[in-house]
Amino acid sequence: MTATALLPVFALMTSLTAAVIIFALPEQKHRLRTFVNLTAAILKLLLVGLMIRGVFQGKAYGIAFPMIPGVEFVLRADALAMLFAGLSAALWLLTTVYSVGYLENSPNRSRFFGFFSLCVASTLGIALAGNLFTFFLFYEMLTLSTYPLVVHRGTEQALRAGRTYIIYTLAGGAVLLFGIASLHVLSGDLPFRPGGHFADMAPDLQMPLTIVFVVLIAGLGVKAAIVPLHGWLPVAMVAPAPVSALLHAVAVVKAGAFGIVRVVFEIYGLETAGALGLLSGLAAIAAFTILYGSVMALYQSDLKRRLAFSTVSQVSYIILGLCLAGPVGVAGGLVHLVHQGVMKITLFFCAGNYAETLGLHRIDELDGAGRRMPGTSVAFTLAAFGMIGTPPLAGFITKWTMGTGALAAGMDWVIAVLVVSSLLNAAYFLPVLRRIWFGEQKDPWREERQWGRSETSAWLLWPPLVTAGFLLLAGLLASAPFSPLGWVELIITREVNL
Amino acid sequence: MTPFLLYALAGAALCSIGLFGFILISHLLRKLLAFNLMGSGVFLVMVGLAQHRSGPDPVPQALVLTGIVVAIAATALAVVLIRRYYHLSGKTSLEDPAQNPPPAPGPRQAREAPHE
Amino acid sequence: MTRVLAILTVTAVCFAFLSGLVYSIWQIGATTTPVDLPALLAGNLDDSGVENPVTAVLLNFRSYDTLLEIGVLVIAGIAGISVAKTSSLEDPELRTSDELLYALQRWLVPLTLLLAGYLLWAGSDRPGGAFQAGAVLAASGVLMRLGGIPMDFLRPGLMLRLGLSLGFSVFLLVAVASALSGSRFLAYPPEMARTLIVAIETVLTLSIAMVLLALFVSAPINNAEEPEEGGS
Amino acid sequence: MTLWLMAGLLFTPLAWAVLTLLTGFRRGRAITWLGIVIQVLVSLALWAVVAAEGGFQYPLGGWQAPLGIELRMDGLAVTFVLLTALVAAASGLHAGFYLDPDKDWHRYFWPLFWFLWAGLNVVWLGNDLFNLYVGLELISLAAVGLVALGGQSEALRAAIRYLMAALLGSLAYLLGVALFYGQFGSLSLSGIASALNQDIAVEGSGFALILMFFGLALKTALFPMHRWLPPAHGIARSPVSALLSALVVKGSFYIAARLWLELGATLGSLALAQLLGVLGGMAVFWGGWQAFRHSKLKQVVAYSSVAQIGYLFLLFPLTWNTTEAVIIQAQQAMTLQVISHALAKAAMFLSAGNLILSVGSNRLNALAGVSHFLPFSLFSFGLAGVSLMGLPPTGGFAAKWLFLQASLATGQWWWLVVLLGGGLLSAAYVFRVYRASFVEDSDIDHFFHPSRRLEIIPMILALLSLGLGLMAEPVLSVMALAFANGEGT
Repeated sequence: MTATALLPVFALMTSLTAAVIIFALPEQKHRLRTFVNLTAAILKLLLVGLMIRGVFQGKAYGIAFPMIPGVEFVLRADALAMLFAGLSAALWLLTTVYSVGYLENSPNRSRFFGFFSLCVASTLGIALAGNLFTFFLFYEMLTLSTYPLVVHRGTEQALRAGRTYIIYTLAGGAVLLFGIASLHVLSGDLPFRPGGHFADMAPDLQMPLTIVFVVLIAGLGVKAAIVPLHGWLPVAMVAPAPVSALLHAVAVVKAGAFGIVRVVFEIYGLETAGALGLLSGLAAIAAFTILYGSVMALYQSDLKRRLAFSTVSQVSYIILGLCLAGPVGVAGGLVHLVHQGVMKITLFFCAGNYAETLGLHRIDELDGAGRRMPGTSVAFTLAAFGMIGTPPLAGFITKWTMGTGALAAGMDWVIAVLVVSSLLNAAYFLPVLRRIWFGEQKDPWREERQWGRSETSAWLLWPPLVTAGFLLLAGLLASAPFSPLGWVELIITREVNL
Repeated sequence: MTPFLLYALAGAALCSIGLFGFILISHLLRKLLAFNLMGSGVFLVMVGLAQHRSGPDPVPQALVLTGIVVAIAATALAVVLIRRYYHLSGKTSLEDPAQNPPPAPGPRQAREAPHE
Repeated sequence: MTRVLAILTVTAVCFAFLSGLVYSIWQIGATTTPVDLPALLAGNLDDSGVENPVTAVLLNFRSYDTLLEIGVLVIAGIAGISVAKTSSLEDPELRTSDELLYALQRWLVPLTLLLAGYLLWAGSDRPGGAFQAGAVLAASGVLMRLGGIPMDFLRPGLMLRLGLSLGFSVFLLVAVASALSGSRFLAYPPEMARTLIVAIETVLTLSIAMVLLALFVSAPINNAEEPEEGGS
Repeated sequence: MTLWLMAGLLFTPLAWAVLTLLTGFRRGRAITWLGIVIQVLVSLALWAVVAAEGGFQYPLGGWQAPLGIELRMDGLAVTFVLLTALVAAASGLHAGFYLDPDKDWHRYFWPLFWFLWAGLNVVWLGNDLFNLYVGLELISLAAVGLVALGGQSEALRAAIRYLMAALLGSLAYLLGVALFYGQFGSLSLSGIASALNQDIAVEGSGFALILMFFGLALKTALFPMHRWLPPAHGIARSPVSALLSALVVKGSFYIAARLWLELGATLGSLALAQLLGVLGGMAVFWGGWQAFRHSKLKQVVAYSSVAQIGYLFLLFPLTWNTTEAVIIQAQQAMTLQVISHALAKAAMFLSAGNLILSVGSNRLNALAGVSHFLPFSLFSFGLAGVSLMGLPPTGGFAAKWLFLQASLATGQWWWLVVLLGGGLLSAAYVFRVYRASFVEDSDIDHFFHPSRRLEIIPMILALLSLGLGLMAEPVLSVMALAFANGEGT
């Protein structure tokens, strides 16, 4: 057992061990729990950082052992894995900081942080999974560990949301399992392989492979919130803000999108998927989801619900990017995995701050919030402009790259989708910004809490500011080697074989 | 065709009669009697069939002896249980009690209700 | 109406069962067995230590079955006394006291005891054996019980439990001793086979009688009050 | 060495039954713990022996098979022996703390417990049809005694019903044995299997096999013969329920599986195989649905057993008339399902007992707020639930996966509906329990705290069933020795 085998395991163990310790700690040991949590998060960030450097230098990390006859448990750190792992490790640290502030003085924190750590461990597992089976293992673990977070408040509404969530995700999981089992019968173990496991497809497999592809996408599409499988996402926003942030930015929806990426690139291979005519169908669904999510967002008066529909729309950018099937378009899709995460988590942090500090949930209550909470509002504004796609922010990089890719692929209609979607984004974000900055405060704040001279608790304020900084940097330094875009180009040259 | 085969066939008939009673009768003691009838049928089949084929065979006879002891043990246990059940509930059959259970109490009532 | 329907259905089921069984017996009766067990048994009878083949099967060739069978009987006994009244198995109210019955029993009980002893002894070379003897012994106990002779030894104390388990324990001890002495579990040394079998039969007789009697007299009353988990 | 181990395995439970019968509850408990240690060690040692050297036959009393009784110790048997040792040890330890030592009738728990254990070992090792019958009766009567122990009229009702079903099942089985003996003149299972290869007329034996399957299915509570199970398992004390659900129903199923694997190819038929499979599938749905509807915690768990047992019966259609590889796969799936269900269900019943002890009620909605106060037991319950749902990485998932593979490989796609739908249905009833525990009802703040010892035992079982999915390969490699050696001899 060498360091290369152990590093992914250690990275996984940081969050798992943290979860176990937190579950074992008595409820009232808040400081100790926070310490454990933050230590684990920092440690994990370091380990993942180490692996990112190693992968950049061309090292391979991984471990594999047989689980069930015919099936291996494989952890492997490749460049694509590190894209997701890095995102999840970085955002875990920030979300932990934020949650400590957000849940101050609320009950059941032991349970919350325990499952939170489990959830992050599953996310890392999803990133590092080296075959479809291992991926599924962590994918289902994610479902289970997020349920207690969604129903955390224990209200009737939360319980109902939890039920919707679990019905959707477990049914999706069952469909996915069916797809994976069928593929296993067709070809044995299913390692993720650059260029695709089915790159040299036997002609008699065409029909079954097409069917299985549809099944797999249907299974993964539930978590990726592809229309019409998105119903759980807007409902699940009753969860506490850090949970929503995590669900929307890294954990659940990204797990679905990441799974689709793995299936398209490394199980089927872009060429095979294209040859079977699967990509155009997927592209159409993704485009529809983008537009549908944006339109629905327009009609929401609750801030978090509007953000939720915005997620439905934005995640499909990733999928649309894949379907462009060219190096540039794919880069646009993949980089959005990170960009959307950073932007969306900023927005949810800010929404949580408004709710927690001033008691504001609805958009029409936000009048004048900018003067009361300038730091939060600046972060919110940056993220919103990023979503719209304003240069030089992260979202602009995504859309520009994708647009270029669409031209290269000869799919001009995608550009139209991008433009319309950007206009819709502007239509649902700009009114919010107008209220925040230019609206006159009419009523007193609903439940204002004071933190001395600061606008809100430092635990709550800093995470959104940091993520806002990220999204600015990701846009400005997009051509640097370790920027998300730079890393994605590394992935494409190394692993996608375009 | 030997007379022993006739024993086996008679055993089959006993089994059927016992089965009929076992399914249809709800009085527990009579049900138990039906079970014993069935048991005797099985033992007859066991000894008769073997004897018909290869002459007197001590193995099935020994098996039947064991079987009888087991059947007696089971019957005795059943009688004890049935007597005690009758003593406690005054019933001689297993008909379902109330088909319509009372509406479920809320969490507090459920916890504070005394044990039955 | 439903009753008639039920009877008809059950009748149909029983007829189907009967015809299947009869067909099966008929078919089997027309063939010959691939293994001739009686001949094999006759060939090995001399090594078993007893002359009666049934007893040989019960207590030597298939002694494991018999050991477990006594176990089943003990279980029934345990389950029986576990639901019995705690102080005494005997219910004085159920005892009759009739002079004539009592007098007759003074004649009868010794006779039945003798009969039981004979059956036990006969078991080694002709039909008979522990179970038959035990049953007769138990029957005489039942008569005593009905005739009003007090049987205070039947309280669920140590004595009763000892009695219940006596035959089983001795049987088991022999089995273990045979295993510890180097041969296999339940393998009797040939020269001692007969002695051991007779010893086992004797204690078994006592135990079987005890179990049957305990089950007969255990009154269905106790003050056990278990809160039921399955209730509400 | 092996002889000593075998003697230990067969003799300890019987001897301990006698010893504990002669003592009271507390001393019986101490003696039992010693016995548990011995049994677990012996089982582990035997497992190691079989893993290293393969299975073996063990003629009792030195008499070879058709005349005497031979035991078969192969990989599958030893796996189940070890499983029994683990689950029974856990239940026994739990019962030692759970049962009230001051109630006089609880002393009888120990002898019955040991007889039950002895009976299970008889069944796992049995290779003689009549010996298996005696083993079955040993198990049934001990189980009925445990259900009735000190019970009120409801418990007695359940016990009587259970006894009646068990007796009918045993008789049907015994009738089948009688016909088999008439046909083959032998009671040894492997002897009959080898006689079948000699191409003799066996027309009468098909009915015998059906009779035996009927009896065994009744004892295993296969739908629609399951009605006796939920009352009995629901009303017994929790350690007893754990034993019954985890092990006792598996005993009769195990015999059916052995019969099928040895004789099914000749005596079985496609219709019988599919019928058993279909009934299993219906059990999955009906049991799951009933579990979903019930408002009492232990009834939910008991109905879930009905559903989980249904999966086991997929063994029959998946091993009928197919390739050796698929047969092995289906057997592995069945073994994993038995093990993981045993561990998970025992964990579930034991933790359900703790929860009931804590809130003082068996009703589901009384669990409101319990997630603050008893997260440990709730967590065990949850982990066990994950295994029942068949989600990775649990043993339940591994079993489901192998069943899926076997179904797809034989083209019997209709079992997919059962496997996937059943998983969702079990998720539905497990999440109902979670949901009840997450309800915030701040009025309730008095909870009885069971001791840590009671809480740790189900946790260990639940973790084992979770880990089984990761460790399935080594477990199955030992189990596979069964069929390599068992058929050869």
